Amino acid sequence: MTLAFACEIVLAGLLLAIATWTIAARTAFAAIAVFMVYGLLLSIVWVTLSAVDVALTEAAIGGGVTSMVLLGAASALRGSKAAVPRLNLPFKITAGVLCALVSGTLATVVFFLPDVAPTLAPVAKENLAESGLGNPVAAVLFVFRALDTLLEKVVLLLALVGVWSLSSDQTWGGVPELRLYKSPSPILVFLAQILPPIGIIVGIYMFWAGASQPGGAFQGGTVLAAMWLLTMMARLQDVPSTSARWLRLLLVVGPMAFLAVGLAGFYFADSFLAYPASIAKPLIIVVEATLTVSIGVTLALLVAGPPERVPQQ
Amino acid sequence: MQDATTFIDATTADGYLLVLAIVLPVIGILLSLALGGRFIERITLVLLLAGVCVAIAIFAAVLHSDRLLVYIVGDWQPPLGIALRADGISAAMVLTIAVIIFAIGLYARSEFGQQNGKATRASFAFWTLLLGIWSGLNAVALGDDLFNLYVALELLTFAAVPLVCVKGYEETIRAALRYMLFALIGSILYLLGTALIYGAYGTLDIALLADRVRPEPVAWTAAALMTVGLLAKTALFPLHLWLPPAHAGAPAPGSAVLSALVVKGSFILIVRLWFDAMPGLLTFTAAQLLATLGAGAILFGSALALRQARLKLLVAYSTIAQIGYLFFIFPLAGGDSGNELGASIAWTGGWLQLFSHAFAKTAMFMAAGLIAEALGHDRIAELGGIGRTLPITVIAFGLAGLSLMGVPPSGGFVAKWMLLSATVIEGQWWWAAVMLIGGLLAGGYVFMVLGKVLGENAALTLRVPIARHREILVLAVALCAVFLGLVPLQPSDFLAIGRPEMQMTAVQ
Amino acid sequence: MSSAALYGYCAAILVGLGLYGVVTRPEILRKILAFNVLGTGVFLLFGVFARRGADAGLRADPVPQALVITGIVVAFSATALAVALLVRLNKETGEVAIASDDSEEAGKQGVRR
Amino acid sequence: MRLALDIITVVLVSAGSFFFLAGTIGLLRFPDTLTRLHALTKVDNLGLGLIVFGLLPQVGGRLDALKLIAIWLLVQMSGAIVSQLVAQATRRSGSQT
Amino acid sequence: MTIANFLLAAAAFILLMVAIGLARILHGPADVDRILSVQLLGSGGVAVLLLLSVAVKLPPIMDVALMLGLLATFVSVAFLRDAADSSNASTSGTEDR
Repeated sequence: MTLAFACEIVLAGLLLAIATWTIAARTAFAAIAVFMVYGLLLSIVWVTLSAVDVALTEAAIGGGVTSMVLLGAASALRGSKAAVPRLNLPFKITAGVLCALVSGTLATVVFFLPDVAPTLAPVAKENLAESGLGNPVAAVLFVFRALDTLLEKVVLLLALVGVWSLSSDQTWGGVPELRLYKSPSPILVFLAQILPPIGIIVGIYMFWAGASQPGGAFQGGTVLAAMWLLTMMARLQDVPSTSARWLRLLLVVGPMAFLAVGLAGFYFADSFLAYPASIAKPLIIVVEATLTVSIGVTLALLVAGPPERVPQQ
Repeated sequence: MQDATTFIDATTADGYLLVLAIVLPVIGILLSLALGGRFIERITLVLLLAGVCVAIAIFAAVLHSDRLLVYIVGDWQPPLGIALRADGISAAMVLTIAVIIFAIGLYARSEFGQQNGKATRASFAFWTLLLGIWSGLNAVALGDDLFNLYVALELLTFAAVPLVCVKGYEETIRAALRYMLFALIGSILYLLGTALIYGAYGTLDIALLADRVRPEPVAWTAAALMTVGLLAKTALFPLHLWLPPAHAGAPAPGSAVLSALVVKGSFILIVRLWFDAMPGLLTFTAAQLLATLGAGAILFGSALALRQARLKLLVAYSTIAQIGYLFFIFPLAGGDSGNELGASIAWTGGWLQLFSHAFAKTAMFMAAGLIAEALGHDRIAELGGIGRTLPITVIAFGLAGLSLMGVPPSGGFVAKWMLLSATVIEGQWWWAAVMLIGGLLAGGYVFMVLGKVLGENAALTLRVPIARHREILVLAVALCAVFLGLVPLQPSDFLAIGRPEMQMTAVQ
Repeated sequence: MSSAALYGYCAAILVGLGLYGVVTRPEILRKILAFNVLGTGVFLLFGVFARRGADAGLRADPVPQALVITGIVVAFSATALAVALLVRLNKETGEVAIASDDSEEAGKQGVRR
Repeated sequence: MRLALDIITVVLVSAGSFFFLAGTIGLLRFPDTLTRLHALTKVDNLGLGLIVFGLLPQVGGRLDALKLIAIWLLVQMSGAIVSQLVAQATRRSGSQT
Repeated sequence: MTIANFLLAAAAFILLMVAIGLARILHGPADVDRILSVQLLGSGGVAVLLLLSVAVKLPPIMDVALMLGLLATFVSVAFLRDAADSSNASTSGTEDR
């Protein structure tokens, strides 16, 4: 027990040091490199908090695709020499004091938390069998609080609509300008050939295993997105045109299946987003499978950015 | 509270309507992406028509049953599951949202219309984002779970921000980015408060929280963090910096929906938080503090509106001021005032202010949009003669202005009159002074515009003619703001439905 | 001190750190980065509550875990949208930070056609 | 039997940990990117390999053992390839210290 | 000392080594150097997670290790794209402390 705690102390100290570094680093690239480490480190933290589902998500999204989005921005901004306004010291000190106050208050609140923590774990456990799933976190995401998950899918799609709306009128419906390797070396091409099959297996495994143990559509979808981006960066595959019909269908197939199953619940299970008990698990698996694909495509396109090249006719 | 607990447990007869209100726009968003934006204008308008019907049905159901409409999603009871609930306020809000967005949809046809369903960048983005805003607002109005409301709030934000820069001008992108940064901080602070509440009380369901939250440090911290976050999204002074460039820079229909509805989404959440989730926490000091910021917004926003040289900026600053009035609901309807009559009048007055401002501000931005379209600019000093060429538009602008000033018989008048009465009844006269000054300043900026508009200018030429039906649409919306003042007694009862402690003392 | 408390303090510091970065770093990209640090602090707090809520044979309360997963996805969408806006602004104007006050100009262009 | 397996685990994991120590010392002592790269990849992957083999006697199912080896192979391979890429990038951006 | 405790101790030790290594690498000077930190966490983090997984008898933690290895490779490749392909990569790196 004390050994585990020793691990956690090292982790917590490292985490704080890295976070400080992310904020304080001088150049954007340095900060992002540190942030990548931060994201990966956090996934270990989540493991020590016994939240393996979150650890998977954090490694995939927090450490993976978020870093990639930030990297794209950093390289796009690299050339600009625009003046950056300097903040005066009194402002920084005031801000520092205020932020320390927020931290202090939160820490105090944490310190005085009651010994017996309120929890929904027993209720979730009790209803787990009825949900048809074995993984309690997946049950919360896709059964108990399915409305959150459905709306969140819409949030993802709206973010994509927002990103696409930032293209110019001429390049609308064109190809996103994802930064690629100018001349991928053979070794990179080899990596981009060998890693995606592994990644696809891992992605499918994630969502498949997600029903009964940690994993699920988010984690699986993110791995798929990462693998797709990798093959695109290595120029093994073209960046698709945003007006391609197959692409748009893949984007919406998951949310549509989710919504359709949800609406069908009105008639077959007496409630929106309820699943008939006998086929709950297969239904959820179908929804998760389509969601995995949709999430993967949406995340990859969010990373790729707004269309900036006119599609070749 | 005994009554309320019986409502919590079960889906009510017409509860499915609440799901429809949220899901209809989502269907539109998915179709829009699937079709690449083709025919999205028509799809949106059809869905909006259906949405207005659903909203009327919800309104009628609440009115008829005289109690909450509840839907337990997936039949999983809170605290494990999520409930949707509609009281009188939510029902009125959903109806207002549907009507205003429908009007904005009709108005936007000339600017973002599609010929033969052909999608362009702007039309795809505008209609899809409008659907997103509609869905987000409905989810905010009907949600009853703090985390579900967080997702709804993000839905609203992610649709509202790109709408600001849908035309793609450089200045509007800067405005959108600034809006985005404010909104991001706002939502993460809200989420932080949500975390604390879950950690302390083990539920996020507002109805359940009402019984569990005690006045203690953790609740205080959570409430403070969530309120600050939501204030940033509501653009209450002094967190208003992002609003004028964003609301003035967006295309007219976008400005209308942002100013009339989107900022109200986060405001509703603040009210839900203090009145519904943590009723014991709203002390005199907290309520006075919120209202002080509101008073600052009224004075500051009105004064700056007077100094604007451009019509859309003037209207945007007036939004900052009018939002300020809403915050008088906290000291007058809540807190330790101890006066139930005053509280109930202030409650109704506050909500009436929200609804009438929504209609008035929609009409104003639409009118400003028509004027700018006709002239190619919106410099107030050069608006002379437009009163002759676009009389209906100018009348609509004037009617909406009356509501902002609080001149009878507008909705704004009744709202402000009720708030004023409450200050007198409760002896909080200092807010009355602010309201009177605010009314005078509003009069100042409205008449500043009307004075110019009604002036002579023989040389005035319109760049483009404005279709008569668009002018009439704007007038119709402005008339809605006025009519709200003519049916004050009906809403006063209606707005107390589902609120047991209010029903007793509702004004007759 | 329990490990939940340890991470609780850690989360409190991360929130303050992120907030400080968002407020004081003038470059927008760094603000977005700091926002992500702030977000992880909030998520970590949820994680602490999940851990404290371990019960009924579950090693952690699944509800906050699910909320965090949703939160991470939303935070990613926010980052992507903010970054897209920033890159577009930079392309138009070369700016990497927002000047203190430009409300006057923005309204001006709102009606340009 | 159990004891023998445990002893194998202790020996192999200890050896693996030692390689991580060596890798870190290398990182601290070596002067430039390329040599640090060398220290890191060779030593750490060896360390990871020893730990994986040390853990094999402890895992329950055959599937888990297979997964353990698969993870090691994946990290080994991608680590080797990425360090190649790093070396190329370092050469391209001029030799820096 | 049980075998589980031994594995935890090894995990703590490797974590400490990784921490020290990270401190060195993140110091720079070039951006390319920093990508080594991701590599270090790739191998070290995977080792820590595998040790934890066996020590607390939770096989799903292995999946996190797998994910960590996969994504560490992915972000390294993404980072090197920007560090290597840009002609002024070196200048942006050397400005750093």
